[in-house]
Amino acid sequence: MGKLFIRVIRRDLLLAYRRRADVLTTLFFFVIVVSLFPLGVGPEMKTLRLIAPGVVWVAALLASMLSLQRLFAADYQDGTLEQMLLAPHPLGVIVLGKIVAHWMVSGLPLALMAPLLGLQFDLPPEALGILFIALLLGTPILSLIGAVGAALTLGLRGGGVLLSLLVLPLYIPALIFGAGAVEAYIAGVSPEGHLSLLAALLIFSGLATPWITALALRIAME
Amino acid sequence: MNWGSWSNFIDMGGRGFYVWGSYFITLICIVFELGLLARQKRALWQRLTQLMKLNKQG
Amino acid sequence: MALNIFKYSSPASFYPLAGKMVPVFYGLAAVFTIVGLYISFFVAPTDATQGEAYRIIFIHVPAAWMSMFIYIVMAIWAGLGLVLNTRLSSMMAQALAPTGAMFTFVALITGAFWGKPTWGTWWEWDARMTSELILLFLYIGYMSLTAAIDDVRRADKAGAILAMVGGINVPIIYFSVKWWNTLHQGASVSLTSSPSMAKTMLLGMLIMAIAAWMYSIAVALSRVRLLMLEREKSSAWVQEILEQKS
Amino acid sequence: MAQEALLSLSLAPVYRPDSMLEVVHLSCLRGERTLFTDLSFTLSPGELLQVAGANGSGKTSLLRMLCGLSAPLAGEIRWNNAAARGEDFNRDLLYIGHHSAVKEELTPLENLLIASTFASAPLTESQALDALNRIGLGGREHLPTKALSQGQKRRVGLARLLVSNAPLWILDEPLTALDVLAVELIQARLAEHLAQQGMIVLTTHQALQVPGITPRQIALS
Repeated sequence: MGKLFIRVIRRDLLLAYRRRADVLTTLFFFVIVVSLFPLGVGPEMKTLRLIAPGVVWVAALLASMLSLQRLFAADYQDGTLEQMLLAPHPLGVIVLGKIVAHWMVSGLPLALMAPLLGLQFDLPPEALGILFIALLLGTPILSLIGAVGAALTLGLRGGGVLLSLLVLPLYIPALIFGAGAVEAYIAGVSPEGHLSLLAALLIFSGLATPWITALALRIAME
Repeated sequence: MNWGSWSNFIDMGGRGFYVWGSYFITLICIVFELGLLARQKRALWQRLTQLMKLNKQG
Repeated sequence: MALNIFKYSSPASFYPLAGKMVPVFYGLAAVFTIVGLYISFFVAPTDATQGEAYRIIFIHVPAAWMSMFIYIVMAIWAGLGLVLNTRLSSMMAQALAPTGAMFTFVALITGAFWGKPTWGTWWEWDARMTSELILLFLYIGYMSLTAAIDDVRRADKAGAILAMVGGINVPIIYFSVKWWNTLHQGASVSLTSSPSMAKTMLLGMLIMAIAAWMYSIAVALSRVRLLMLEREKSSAWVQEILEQKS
Repeated sequence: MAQEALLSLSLAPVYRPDSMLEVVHLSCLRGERTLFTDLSFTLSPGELLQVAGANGSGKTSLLRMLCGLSAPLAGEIRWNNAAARGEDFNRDLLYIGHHSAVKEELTPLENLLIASTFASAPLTESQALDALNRIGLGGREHLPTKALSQGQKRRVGLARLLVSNAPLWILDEPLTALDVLAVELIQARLAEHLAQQGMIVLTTHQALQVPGITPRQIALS
């Protein structure tokens, strides 16, 4: 079981490496969206510091929308998904492997990039660290919940727009706790509460969503 | 509750716009939903009877 | 009794039964609305703190209740359809969604109309209003998803998953928004927390809520009849009904 | 391509002598059309069933249903006297569909190795190289699959036939886009599988000539 899990991750990472342009596109999208905000809001550093966590988080949500569409699409088109459904293993494990690999090439780069972008907003160093930790805990939640939406909208026309419509409302708790952690720190409150809630959310969605996604995939393939 | 006069009733203690506005929009929403439902019903019946006639001919 | 349930869970026998029930529920809805409006405007006294603007609660609160009840009922029907594979329950879920969305919209609009004279703003980011807004998104998502899938069996099942995932999320969203809100400023006045709430006010609200229930049942039943006709258009019982009509 | 070479390295199916695929009163609905109703048949070890019928008659739907990918409207499918679903059934099944689950970005070797990890029996690299060699992809094992021709891509997917030890094969149009030599090779492999008491359900538009076997046919209208 564990072996299969590792093999799925390695396979998807290999595929992502062969298609690395896609990964970079998502990352650049994230960078551009974050960089646009100061131009729209104005260069007042006090305001920028205030909005920075929210801006970074909303940009991360939008970037995850871009990459989620690809989570199952290729496997669906070339018939690999059928083989996964017919594999003599629990589908949830395969799905979780795919989600983890997806996070490593979409969420993790955003988390690594975020402290750098935070400098544009004049965040203090500790706040940058908290932003990084919050994203590290929060972006897997985006991949996990997003996977359900990606499976539900698999192969539908206009699936990308529909996916955002379904998934973005479900991201709200992650957004609140994630951005809130940094805001709390800046406001002089301990961000521990936010981060623990984010971790709880991660555990909860990590346990539930792979199985829901597996069910949704079976329904989509009928 | 005794309002005294019609104009008092309409005025709602100075909040007439808000009170009547929300009741009016609710009414619009309900009328809209019922209208949509009636239209769907008409369209469906039309389609189904047409389909039946086609089936009988062919 | 068990036999009856079994019998009426097939569209062919449910269709005429629903047809008889629809006018009854419309009639009940009209009666309760008239009584409710009478109490709201001519029996309930002026609120000591909020003046006359509070009379908006007679639609706002029932609409907000309905928006949540209908979502729960919809998720339960959809879930039953997924687990038991019964056609009718999935159709009930889809018939309820537009009405639920309508009440959610009404709750938001009337909330804004109440907020302006009371808070001074049309919109407040308090937990209730925000959750209500997200509930509207969930309804729209559910309707868009079921509409986008051509295969009805897949549409039913995919919709059921979404409805249930959304249902789990609503309380999480509510509490996270509430928590977020208290950290920022904390909403001052709530629509129903007024200590001076008279018994007649509560009575008016309850009667209006019953009226909303009756209306929802009537509309959902007539919508589910359309869905049945549409989906079973080639079956013998629909053909029979069509013959009779023409 | 000698058939002896093919036989020498193939794996024997792990089968039970009383294995049986039973299809009982199966009905299928696609959209609003009824594709077939009340379809029944059984398949025993060593038998090949060819599903015939025009385009749109439900051949692919039937095969997907047999695999458990989609649920029948009515009726049931049984494998070894249990419902044909779940991990135990999947272990006994090899399905090659319309799309042969080949990734263009990966090399033929990577494709075959990954496909074998999804199935129950992971291959060693030398086993996989050998299978690719036998199916005529020798020398191309390390090229990206997108550089190959249509027929060669198809062979990458079909290489799984050479290394599978599943007793039940369900194959959707396995012979399309293949040249004469490859068709012969696949047919020889099918014959070998049947000789080892395997079972095959397939669809094909081409004339099927499996040495020593007269395929049973069912026709969907």
